[in-house]
Amino acid sequence: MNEDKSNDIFIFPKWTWVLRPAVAIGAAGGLLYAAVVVTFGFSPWATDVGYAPVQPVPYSHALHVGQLGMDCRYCHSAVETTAHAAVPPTQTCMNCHSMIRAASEKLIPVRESYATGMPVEWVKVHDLPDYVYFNHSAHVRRGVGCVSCHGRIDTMEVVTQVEPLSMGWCLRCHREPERHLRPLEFVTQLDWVPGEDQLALGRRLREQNDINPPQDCSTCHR
Amino acid sequence: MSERTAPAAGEPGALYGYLVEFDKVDELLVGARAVRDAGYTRWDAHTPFVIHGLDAAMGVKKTVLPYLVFGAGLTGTVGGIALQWWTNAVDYPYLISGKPLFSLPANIPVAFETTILFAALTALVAMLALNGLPRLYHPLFTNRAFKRATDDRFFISIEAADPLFDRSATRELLESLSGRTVEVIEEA
Amino acid sequence: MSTSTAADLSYLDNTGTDPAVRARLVVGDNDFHSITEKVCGIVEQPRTPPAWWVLFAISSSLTLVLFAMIGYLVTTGIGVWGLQVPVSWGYAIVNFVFWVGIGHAGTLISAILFLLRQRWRTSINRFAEGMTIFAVVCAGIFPGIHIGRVWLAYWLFPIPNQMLMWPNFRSPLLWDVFAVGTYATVSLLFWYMGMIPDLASLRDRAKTRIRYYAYGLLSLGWRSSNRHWHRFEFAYLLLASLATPLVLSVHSVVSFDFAVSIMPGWHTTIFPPYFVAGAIFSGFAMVVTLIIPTRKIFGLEEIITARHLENMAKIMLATGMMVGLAYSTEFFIAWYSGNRYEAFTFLNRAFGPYAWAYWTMVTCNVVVPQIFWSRRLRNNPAVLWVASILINVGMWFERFVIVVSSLSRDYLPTSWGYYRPTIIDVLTFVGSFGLFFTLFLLFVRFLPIIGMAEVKGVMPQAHLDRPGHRGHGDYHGDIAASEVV
Amino acid sequence: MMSPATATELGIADGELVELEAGGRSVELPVCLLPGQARHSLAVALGYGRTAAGQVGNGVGVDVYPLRTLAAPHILRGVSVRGTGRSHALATTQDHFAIDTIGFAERNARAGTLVREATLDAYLADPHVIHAHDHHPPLISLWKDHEYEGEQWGMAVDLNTCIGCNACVVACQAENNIPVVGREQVLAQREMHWIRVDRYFRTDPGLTMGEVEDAAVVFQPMACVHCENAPCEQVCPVAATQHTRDGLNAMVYNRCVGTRYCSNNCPFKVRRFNFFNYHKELAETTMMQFNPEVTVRARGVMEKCTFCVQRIEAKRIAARNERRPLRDGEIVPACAQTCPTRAITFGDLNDEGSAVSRSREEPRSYATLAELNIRPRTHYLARLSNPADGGAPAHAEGHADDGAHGKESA
Repeated sequence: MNEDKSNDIFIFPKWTWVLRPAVAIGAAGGLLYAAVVVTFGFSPWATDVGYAPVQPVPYSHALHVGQLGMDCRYCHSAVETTAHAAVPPTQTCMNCHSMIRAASEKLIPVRESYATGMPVEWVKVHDLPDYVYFNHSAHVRRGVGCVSCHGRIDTMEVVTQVEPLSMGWCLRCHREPERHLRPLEFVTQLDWVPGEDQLALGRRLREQNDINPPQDCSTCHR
Repeated sequence: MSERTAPAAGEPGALYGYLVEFDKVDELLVGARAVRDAGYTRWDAHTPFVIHGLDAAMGVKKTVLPYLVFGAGLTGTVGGIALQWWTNAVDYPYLISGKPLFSLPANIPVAFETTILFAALTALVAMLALNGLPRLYHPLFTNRAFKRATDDRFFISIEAADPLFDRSATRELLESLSGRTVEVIEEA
Repeated sequence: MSTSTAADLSYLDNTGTDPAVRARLVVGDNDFHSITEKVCGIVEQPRTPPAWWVLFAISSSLTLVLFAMIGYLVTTGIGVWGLQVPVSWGYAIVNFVFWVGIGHAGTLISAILFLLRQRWRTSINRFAEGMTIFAVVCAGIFPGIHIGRVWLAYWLFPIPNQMLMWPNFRSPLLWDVFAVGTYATVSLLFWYMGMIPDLASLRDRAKTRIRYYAYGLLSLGWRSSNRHWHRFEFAYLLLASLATPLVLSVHSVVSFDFAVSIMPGWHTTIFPPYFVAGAIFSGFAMVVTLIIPTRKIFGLEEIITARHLENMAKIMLATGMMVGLAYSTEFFIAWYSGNRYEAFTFLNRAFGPYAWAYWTMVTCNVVVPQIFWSRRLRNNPAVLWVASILINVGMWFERFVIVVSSLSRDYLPTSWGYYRPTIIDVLTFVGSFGLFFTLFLLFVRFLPIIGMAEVKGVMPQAHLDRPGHRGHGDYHGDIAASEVV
Repeated sequence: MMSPATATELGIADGELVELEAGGRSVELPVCLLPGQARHSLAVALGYGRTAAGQVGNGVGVDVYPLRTLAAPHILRGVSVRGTGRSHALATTQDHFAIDTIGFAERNARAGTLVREATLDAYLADPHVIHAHDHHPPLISLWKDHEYEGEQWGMAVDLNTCIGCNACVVACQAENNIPVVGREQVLAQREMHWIRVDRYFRTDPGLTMGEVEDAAVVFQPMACVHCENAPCEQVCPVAATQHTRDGLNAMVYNRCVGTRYCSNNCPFKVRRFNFFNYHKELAETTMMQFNPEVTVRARGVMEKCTFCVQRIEAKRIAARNERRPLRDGEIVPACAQTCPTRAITFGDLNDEGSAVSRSREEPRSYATLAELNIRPRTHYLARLSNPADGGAPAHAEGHADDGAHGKESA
């Protein structure tokens, strides 16, 4: 009834044996792909590490902090008392630059701002999502150095984000603050290195100052 | 065996083996017993559906599949529990409704599902792997009569690679069992 | 093939009341080849029937409606639905539970009836499994789209991430993710695996190269080897043994979504068995709804026999009674518990603003199946078909009553509410039927809807002709019946 | 506003447009049925239906000045009321449902246990009178109770002083950037409040809705009560709502995927969902009004009372910076800050001397739905009344009649 009258008979070519290894390789490749995607989620490409926007004024932290030795708090004056470290007003710049390099072309936007009263539009480098509430004073006053989050600002011509600033990154420190604690007097000293084992120092400081960073959601998300 | 000349096994035109057709289930079973008793090892029966008693008639050994599936299921259970314990009680503990971080009752459903999932995937994949499938090309597919193996006919095939295979003796055996002419299967 | 005339259909009747006589599972003058011809013939029709095109046009248009509604929902917000506080779950969850319930019949027929050696399953299991897959596809859409931020649905899976966060394994919704995901996967495996030998049949009958390659690829080079059959059968048995607890677990886990909560009307221990019984009930109803027209259109009455329909009617009667028992148990417990919130919830179900839904449910699910006590009525395909549709309606309303009426009036009377679906809700639901029927029509057109290899295995010709041989295994019991023919 | 009994008499339905006619002038108004309105009297509000009030006020309501005369500036007699058969949807945040007989009866029966009251005489005779009808099985847990150390926030609401003015609702709205969703969304039962004033009517038992004439109103401010065994937390698949170590039931908007399961499982229904992006069409200047300390919620996420966690954190960090403990009363949530009668007290429950702890010691203190063993952190202080006739509180009676269903247990 179903005799095939034609002489042709369909068969798969012999090379189709590759299907089996191909399936196996495909399955392995799929797993690898998943692993790669997950790894990518942790990588600097997925976070903003390396972000270094061009600022309206070519302000050099390397010069001001690294060479001239200015303290962070001279400009970021609110860092010890409020949530925000504060970007300095133009007046702060003019404290010096009304005298020093008062005619520099690089400082035109600063002088314009000073004249018009409109602030310089600095670009925020270390920008957290709006649903994250970070308090500078809570960290600085417990002995977490600026360098822990911002890196060696004193060596940067252009400020660059060096840490992922991701939730996991925050959590690691909240779980093990001893890795980053330092004596309060060295908080703004970016090149400070502990004279002893950081962990030992950190544990001692943690004990002394009763530092137990909360890991509740509401610590950062409100 | 000695008369086998080029092409070598696997090459086009090489002899794969013999195929013989049966009309009825009981003829096939009788045939299968005879081939088994003759001591052949590299041979097979082809039927459109599972035939009860054919495994015994052919002397097919019991598959290891259940052990693989059991192992996979156990892996699923342990993996499922471990995943829940690690994620919710160790790696990131959080307080939920005043409940303990790890308690078996809440973790049973997921552990159960991972058990079934692992076991079921293994059942299919291992079945195919043990059967050497997928294998889209096979010398038997070059035979027109063999197409009815998925419809209403029953076949026995003996491979030329079988140590006992003999062009004339094997042919005689098969023809005596089925009363039909043996089909010669060659590689395409 | 059949010698009987159209007027004389009595040969098709294999229903009977004598339990000592086993029913013939394939009637008429069929042999192995005629089974292959009939089943493959549906797929091999050179021209697609116009009726198929009409149905396909309708169902695929509805599918487009579904996708359009989902698109609108995702771009606009959950507010396009009628949800509110207190009724935060509405059509989406009702439809989810409804479709998952329907998706139970396939695996139940395949797995449980296989383990119970109910050989009549062979004619309908492929069909029911296909239906299961499509129902689960429809079901899977709803929990996915019902969340407020669909694009973050991957947070429900335990994927390592830079937040270091893991999902909460204490939540019944997460159990649901695993249960439905596993069920969908295993059902698909089960369906596909059972289909491999039949796909090989289609391959071997292929008249064109494309068909050969397509079915050849799908059948993975199956060559009917008995050594392969041996492992195949074992794998099938294992899958059946795994799928049996799975099928019972899925709706149990779905019921946990409700039972684990503290809402009156949800928080009850009878939910798992009650949901499973309801799922089987609705699943069989949907199989009957689909199979009666299908067997008629494709002339499969000799394979999907009157006896099969009768058996399904009996199962619906039994599970319908279980569901009815659950309804009354709920009322009894609500009264007996002395819990005022629980008591009010049930009073409110029966006599409150949603009483219309409640009594629709009771009528369709408890009253309608009672007609199956009558042998004449349950053996009348038209009556059975209409009853099965009513049961589908009733089972949808059951989920509606559970989800909506419980939520609308819970603890604080100031937060009571009345849920009304929007047109988007309704069109999404209708669209899901479009998707279901689109997949179903594609299945009917391109894949073997009856497990030929299994049907052949239960035919009398599949067994030794030796006189006096009585089988003891799975494929033997019919010999006595074959002698009756 | 019209009492239900009067409406039944006149054959007028809730929300029906009626024509009021007096002295040859008429206005058309929708009817709002409200128990407690005196028999055969109507109340209308002046000041609506304005034409030059800007975007917010134009065309809202109906101008009823045509009925007002110098002769009868406040009370108008002999008004004829005629139903038009047409109706108007009134957007209210209470009673979003068809008020059927069984619902009405149940609502009245429950009010007594939810909002507790006693007369002064009864209270003086037995200070624990408001607990007289607590009957539920012992509240035991399957698990060991969690130990809460350090500050544990809690709230107490004194129903005696609460006047139901809704100032807390508005304060909360302003503090927490809660969207104003508008009439359509309120009609769809999607009003956005983290705290609301629940209103119940105290009527004579046995009346159906259509017979109610005289009723007293009782109310209860209701916000998230921060259950220790919070039913919302366990059902969230992504752990977007969890307990903090200071006992808050934290809601993390940015983790929320919006399953809404928490809202379903909340017995108080205090969780609110962003069904749409309610902030999408706001002007930039309007957005500047938002409190920067509180996340503006996206579409598809759940939100609820946080006990003003931003205020808690601000004060706590400040205190820690100064290396001193927090003082009782230092942290004041917006609702408590605004309450004109100081009905809301907030503080540390672990501090025995705190105002909130002391108020919990009062015999009037009770927790709504405590029988669910959810351990609410907000407690209410029952309302005491001193009726002129010295009569028994309607509520004790209202509750007594269903007291038969349960047995007392410890």
